[in-house]
Amino acid sequence: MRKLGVVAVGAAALGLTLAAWTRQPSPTQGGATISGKMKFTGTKPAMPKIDMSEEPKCKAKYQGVPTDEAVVVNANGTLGNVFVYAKSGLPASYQAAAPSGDVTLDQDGCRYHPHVLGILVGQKLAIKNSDGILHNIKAKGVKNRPFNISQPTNMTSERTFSVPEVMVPLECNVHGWMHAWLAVLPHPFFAVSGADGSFSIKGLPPGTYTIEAWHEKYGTQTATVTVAGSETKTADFSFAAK
Amino acid sequence: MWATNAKIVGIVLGTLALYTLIANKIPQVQSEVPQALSLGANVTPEQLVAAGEKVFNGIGGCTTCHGLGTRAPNLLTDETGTGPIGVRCAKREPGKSCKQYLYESLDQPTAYVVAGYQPIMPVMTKQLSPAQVWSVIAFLESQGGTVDVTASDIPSTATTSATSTTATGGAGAAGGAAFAGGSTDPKAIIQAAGCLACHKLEGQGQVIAPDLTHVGSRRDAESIRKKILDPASSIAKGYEKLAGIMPKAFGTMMNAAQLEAVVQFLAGHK
Amino acid sequence: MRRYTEHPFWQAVGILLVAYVVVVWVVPLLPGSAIVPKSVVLQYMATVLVGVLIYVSDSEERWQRFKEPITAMLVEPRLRPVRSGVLVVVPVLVGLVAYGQVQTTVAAPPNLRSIHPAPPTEITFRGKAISLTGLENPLRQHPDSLPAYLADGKRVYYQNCLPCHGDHLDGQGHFASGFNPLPANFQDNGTIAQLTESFVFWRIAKGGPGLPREGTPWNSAMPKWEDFLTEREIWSVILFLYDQTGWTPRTWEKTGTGDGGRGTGHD
Amino acid sequence: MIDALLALVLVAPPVPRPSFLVPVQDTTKGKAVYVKWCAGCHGDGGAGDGAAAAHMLPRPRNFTGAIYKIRTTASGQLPTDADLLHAIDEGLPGSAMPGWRGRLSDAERRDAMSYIKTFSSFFADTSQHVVALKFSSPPGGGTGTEALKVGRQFYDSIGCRKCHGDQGRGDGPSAPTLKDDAGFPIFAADLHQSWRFRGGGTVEDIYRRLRTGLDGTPMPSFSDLVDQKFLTDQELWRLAQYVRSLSPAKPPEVRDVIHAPQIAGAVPASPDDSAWARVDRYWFPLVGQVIHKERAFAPAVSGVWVQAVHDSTTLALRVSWDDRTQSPDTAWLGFEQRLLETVAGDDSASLRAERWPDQLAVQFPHRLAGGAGGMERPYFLMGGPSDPVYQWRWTSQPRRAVAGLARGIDRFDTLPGTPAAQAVHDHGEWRVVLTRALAPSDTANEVPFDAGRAIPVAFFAWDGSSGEHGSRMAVSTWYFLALDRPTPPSVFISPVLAMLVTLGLGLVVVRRAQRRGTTR
Amino acid sequence: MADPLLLLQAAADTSRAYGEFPVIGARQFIWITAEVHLMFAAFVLGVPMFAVVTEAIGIFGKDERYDRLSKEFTRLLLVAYSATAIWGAMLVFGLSTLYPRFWAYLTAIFAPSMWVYAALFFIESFTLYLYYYGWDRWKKGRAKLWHWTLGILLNVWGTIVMFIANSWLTYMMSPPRDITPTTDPTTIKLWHAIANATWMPINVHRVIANVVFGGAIVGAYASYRFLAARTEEERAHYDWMGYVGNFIAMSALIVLPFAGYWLGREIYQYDQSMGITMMGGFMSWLWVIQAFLIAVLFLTGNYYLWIGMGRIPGAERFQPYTKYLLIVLVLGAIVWGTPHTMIADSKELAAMGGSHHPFLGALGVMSAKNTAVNLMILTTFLSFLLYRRANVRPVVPWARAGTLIQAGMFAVAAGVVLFYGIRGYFVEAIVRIGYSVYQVLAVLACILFVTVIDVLMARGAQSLGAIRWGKMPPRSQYALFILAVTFTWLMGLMGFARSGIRQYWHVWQVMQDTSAYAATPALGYASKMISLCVLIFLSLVAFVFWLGGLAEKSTFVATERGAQHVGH
Repeated sequence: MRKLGVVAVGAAALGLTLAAWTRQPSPTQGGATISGKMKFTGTKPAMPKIDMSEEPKCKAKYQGVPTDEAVVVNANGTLGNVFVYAKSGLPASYQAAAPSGDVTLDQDGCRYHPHVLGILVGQKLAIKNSDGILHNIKAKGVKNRPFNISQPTNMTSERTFSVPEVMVPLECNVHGWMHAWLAVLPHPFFAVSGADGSFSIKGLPPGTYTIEAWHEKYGTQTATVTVAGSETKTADFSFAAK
Repeated sequence: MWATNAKIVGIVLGTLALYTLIANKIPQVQSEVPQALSLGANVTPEQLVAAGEKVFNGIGGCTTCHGLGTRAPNLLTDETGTGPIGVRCAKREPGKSCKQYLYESLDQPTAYVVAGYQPIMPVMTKQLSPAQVWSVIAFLESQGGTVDVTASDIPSTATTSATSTTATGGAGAAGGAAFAGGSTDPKAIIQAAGCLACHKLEGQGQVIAPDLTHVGSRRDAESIRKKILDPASSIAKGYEKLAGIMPKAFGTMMNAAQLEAVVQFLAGHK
Repeated sequence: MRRYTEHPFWQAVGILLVAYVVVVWVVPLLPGSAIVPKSVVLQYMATVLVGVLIYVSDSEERWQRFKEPITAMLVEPRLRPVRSGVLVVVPVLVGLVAYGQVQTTVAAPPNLRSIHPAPPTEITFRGKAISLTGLENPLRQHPDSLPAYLADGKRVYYQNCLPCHGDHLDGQGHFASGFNPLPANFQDNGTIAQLTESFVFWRIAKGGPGLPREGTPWNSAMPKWEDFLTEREIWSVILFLYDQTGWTPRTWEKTGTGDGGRGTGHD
Repeated sequence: MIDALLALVLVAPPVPRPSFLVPVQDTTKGKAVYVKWCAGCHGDGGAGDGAAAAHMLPRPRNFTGAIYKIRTTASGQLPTDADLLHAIDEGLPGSAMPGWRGRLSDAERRDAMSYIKTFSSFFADTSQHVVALKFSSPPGGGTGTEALKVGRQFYDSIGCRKCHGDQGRGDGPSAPTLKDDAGFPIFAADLHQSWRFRGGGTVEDIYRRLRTGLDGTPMPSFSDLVDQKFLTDQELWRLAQYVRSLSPAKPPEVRDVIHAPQIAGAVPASPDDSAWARVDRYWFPLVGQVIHKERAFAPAVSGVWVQAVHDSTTLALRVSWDDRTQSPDTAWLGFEQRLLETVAGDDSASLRAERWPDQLAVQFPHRLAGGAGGMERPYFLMGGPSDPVYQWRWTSQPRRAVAGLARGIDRFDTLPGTPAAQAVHDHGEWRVVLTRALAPSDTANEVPFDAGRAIPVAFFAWDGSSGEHGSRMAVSTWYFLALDRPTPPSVFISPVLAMLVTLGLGLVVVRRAQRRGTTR
Repeated sequence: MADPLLLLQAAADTSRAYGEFPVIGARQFIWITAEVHLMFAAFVLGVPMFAVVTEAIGIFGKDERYDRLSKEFTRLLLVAYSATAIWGAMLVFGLSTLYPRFWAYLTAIFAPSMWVYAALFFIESFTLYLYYYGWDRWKKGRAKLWHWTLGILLNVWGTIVMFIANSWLTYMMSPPRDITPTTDPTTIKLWHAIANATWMPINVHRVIANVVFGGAIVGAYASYRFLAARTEEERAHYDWMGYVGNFIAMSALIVLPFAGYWLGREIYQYDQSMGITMMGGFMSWLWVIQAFLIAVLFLTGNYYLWIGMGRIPGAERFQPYTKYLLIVLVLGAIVWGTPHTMIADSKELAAMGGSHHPFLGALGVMSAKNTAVNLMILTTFLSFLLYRRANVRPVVPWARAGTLIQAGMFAVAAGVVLFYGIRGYFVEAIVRIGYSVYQVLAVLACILFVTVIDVLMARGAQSLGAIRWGKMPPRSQYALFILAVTFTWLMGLMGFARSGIRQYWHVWQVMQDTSAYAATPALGYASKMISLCVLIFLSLVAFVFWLGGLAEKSTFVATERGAQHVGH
């Protein structure tokens, strides 16, 4: 009986693999681009300082006192760490390419790098501990199964996510200040605003898209953008200090 | 024959012993008797002290203030290094024995306010029977001192009580049945009855019991009247713990006109 | 073997042994059972012993046969070792028992109480007099609203009673270990199943502090719920207790026999 | 031949399991059971928000997320049916969840389990693989010094102490920041109380929790560490064995009477005196004060260890208990605030965290009852107006003890004489020694400690950093303190006498029987 | 209730309300005099019933032996009677000096009935003297019938005397509801006070109990004489007398619980809280003792019968079955004695989850107890039946069918008892109470019909040989002693229960006991007092017997008669 079960599981796995293999990816080369800037108005909020005296190894990696990364306002008055993605508008026939390569989340200096990131469904998330001290990484997804793994040393663990979800909060309970945000998407049309506050989503098929910008503190904003061919359209967002 | 007799006696005694033994092995519970205390001529100091402790902790309401050490001196334990009340009572007033001092401080509390405290204590001789007053005195004396209250104090002081009431409150009605000389001025009655020892009214008085400043908005006249006559009939929300502290005797100590005056006065405080 | 099974002396010994095994080991094994207290074991064994003595002595012949091995033990030269053994063992046992009696070990005094103390005929609930005699649960007079009352009773139970009386109403809540006596077990047929709702109301309203002294030595931790709950909430939770356990409250006996001014409670 | 068979099997569709092997899972019946017995805490919708939930810490499980602490599956996986049933059957020690085995029938528990699974779509999702991990069995020698040393080494190296603290009492530097997935404050487990571990207190249970983690809590899974060979399986077992060794071998049994032996020489006044190691210690469970307003539904102190000795003139009582903090402790103020916001009390307004001290009260009756076998005692909850109790109250700030008479929970009158007190706070444990002369100086108010009788005693504890003060505390019922006397030789006289008399009687009986036997 | 204000003021009028008795104290004095007086009274009421019945058997059964027996009892009565009067006088003296206020209160209400009481006492003594001293004079024919009528009169007077005395004590326990503490006692109508709620139940209960008691004491007397007998004839006579005494005691005992049930029910109806104090309050442990005593009575009574089978030719047919009866009785005793609230240490309590055993606790409730006691009664009755049947073989043609019917009746009765006993666990309390009535009715019906069949079947039955009266081992006679002591002690215990439920009231909720002895003492103390009273009583009874022995030599029948029909 048990043997039968093993065989059955094996057969099922084989079937699944075959199904995945036969699913044809749509071409993504070319396509349209949406880009824009994350403007920030109002006074830049002072981020709380993080007391890392408990972890001298991390503390040593900073000059001065590190601060919380919840709100990162760039020198040009733009907002960093804003996640932008196509929330809807993809044609129904769209099939994302099989994810290639890993997304790496690094724990370095008792902070996550990057602080906000996106990943494809089924793509591997490599969680790396560069600190060599105990971190636990806890994913608190609601649609995805949550997990909580321990990394007491320099090591890398891999996990995948099976369902689209924006956002999966990631945290370390040993260091209460450590937070990261992971978006799991079925398509690669997402970006994170960088040090200049700009973003760019490339290779979009023609269509009318709802673009959502998400910020951990200032919430979400949406814009509707219609693109055709390989044109580039601009969608700027503006967040106000609260 | 004697062997038979001995056996019979043995059987009888053995059976009795067995039953008695079993009955003694099970829980021994004696029924309770409400303690009727004879304060007759042969009352012992212990009986007085025991009765006094009940009054002190119960109907007398003394612990409301004297138990916490903030509103009134702590009587049962050390008060600023002078020992419990039984030790210090005789030294409080020159020329007054412990017994005299205690009685008078129950009878005319405002005359003996300890430094640092407010004159809020009601006249206890009006709220308690002479027997209760004297048993409280005996109890207080027992806290570190010697009890010298005897049965002879009780009847003789009943008249003392009446006279001293007269002296404080003016021409009291017979039997001390009216405050403030029978005046129908509600403020005078409230003052004389010691209401403000617990209640706050128009910015005066204490906050042990509900504030009466807006009592008219919570209770109508009928409810206030009932509350004075039978304090246990309704307890204000939040004061359940203090239920039973308000003396039941106010109704009998006021005449009808006085009661009505107070009731209407309070009901008007909306 | 047969010689032994048919001999009254060995039968008596066997019965006593079997009874002991049953009471001490078999009874606790039964589903939902527990160990039998020593006092009850003693009582059962004493009863069985009396029964055995009656058995061996109610016929003259059996009595004589019963005495045979004892006499033999006392007399027969070949049983000298047994005799000596008995003469040693019995005094030693007596000595041990005597030592147990005189030895000064301090034990906790037995903690006993009467389960159903006599209720007062009337209580004062938040200043309102409630006569308990003949009192029924007033909420039962509104059958349409019963589900609502029950739901409210359930809420009250879970918010207040649960820590001690437990999820299963069996007195084994997560705080039960801290109390002695243990909280009442409503699933047991000896508690609410035996009581009128008015009695339960009294116990809930007045709690441990409201127990009469004849119930001493009580240390019931039951709070005085009148400080927390309204009258309706208490009646609701009583409804819930009976509904959840499936017991029905004891009802008042009908006393309308017209026997001239008695049996109708207090005036 | 075999190959042919194998091919046949491969080609054949998976054989469905015979229906009688699949347990019938009836959610209608399950719903009835759930609504009757579970919904009061877990809520009608399974969201862990039943009527009782607000009074509990830890809160009842929220079934809608399908996140379960106690599993045999990898972190992030759903529990197996057996895992769920196990939690229902055995309950979760140290929480309000009772074991339902013996309370509900097998079918009822199974039905309820099936119904609970309907609250989350994860269970219906066939892509979820629920596979119980394969656990090895513990290596031997787990209680040896060497094994424990290895375990301790990994306890330090993999960072357990970050939350659980150096000695495992849940006082690590990260402990005050911990929250569970719902944002409720959560205590790092006190590893000295294995009988309160939610998933069970055996070495196997601990090992499993290390492998699976406790989902929904900060406790992570260490499986990756083993999989990636950073740690061998055996080393993880050693860690589990070390953690187990922190608690007593058996859950402490509650005994009624504290026996205080009489010792030669002066009583040890210091908590860390080596003499205490030779004295039997007694465990008394403490529970929340839920009798008077304000009630404490989630007390921080779950019990006290008590030892007592006397030297015929002085009594020394050593009380030790686990308390993460040496209150007041500013590091825990945030945690205290979250606790006060989480566990509902009787206050309508939410409480503000304040810097309360830790406290301990040891209570005796005001007077020792004479009659009725000494059964009569004052009300265990600090006596009453006419029946006071004599108490010692020790506070951590200022660090001293006072004696006084309590007449109910609201009233405490201090007495002049104070018991001597010495206290130590050491890695999450308070150890307090209270000493007083057996014969009181104030006979009217202080109870005499007479040797050879059962003196009722009760304990109360407050953890200031959990916001406990006033009537918010942990309480115990009455227990007894007995000052033992060395057995005097006279005690042996009457047993010996009884033996001799019995022997004499026996001889007489034998003699008579033999005489009768010979004459016959 | 215990408002100190009221108490302090109410205490004023208690001066000179109580006297004090030297050394032992007022309550103890009253306790002893009242209880010993009551025991003697019960004896002098129970024995005449006995004497009249045996005399009647002697007259109508033409059996000289019974007549002798009757006279022998009556002789005992003479001295016992004066003892009763002496103790009664002591009681009155004690009450009027030690509890004067209370006594004045009672006399204010009951004075007329007290005069009647005294008068009847006198008339009764007179009747007794006539009855005893006229025995040999009115021995034949119509005169004998007149003599027998005297005996009946004696019982009538005695019963009225007892009813009057009962009215006083039941008034104390259950005064009519319209009487309050402020009611002036002189305004209370006498009949109103007499016909109170518990008067009739107590009357009935006491009449039956007196029969039991008389029988038991007679049994003890006979067993003493048996043990002291020097000749075979004497031994045979007293063996027979002991049997008769025991038979009467046991027969009456079977119905006593039903009378007790009625009384208890009346008490509950009169005042719920009094009833609960009695059954569940501080008195609850008393019933554990009572259960033990009743178990002793059943076991000892049956034991006596079974040993007695040894002297009956033909009884060996039944002897193998006695062990099954014994098993039922022992199991019944175990159930009957299982406490609902168990004495246990904390570890046991924790294991049981409270003071109720989760499994055995089911035996501690009323359903189980009623079932047990009903089965024990049935078993005892069966023992009697076997005993009766032992030395005869029925010759009526339907003997076999009759026996089968009897067996069927036993089976049905036992089935009914068991059915309602088990069903009682599944119904609510009010219904359950009703079930005990069905159980009792089934048992009584069984007893009645089986007896009728048996009497019919015994007609012309063939004897299997004479009963060898006197061929009893001494241990059977000690059993009779245990029975007598147990009955007496049980009487004392029940008296304590009846009196103790008033707690601190002289007259329940009308007149408070404000003496130093107001608290009802604990059971241990009460048991010592009861034992003391029983000891005093038994010593005096022994003295009375000894006096009786001095007056006249034994009246046993010297001639050995043919086969006796045992029973009546």
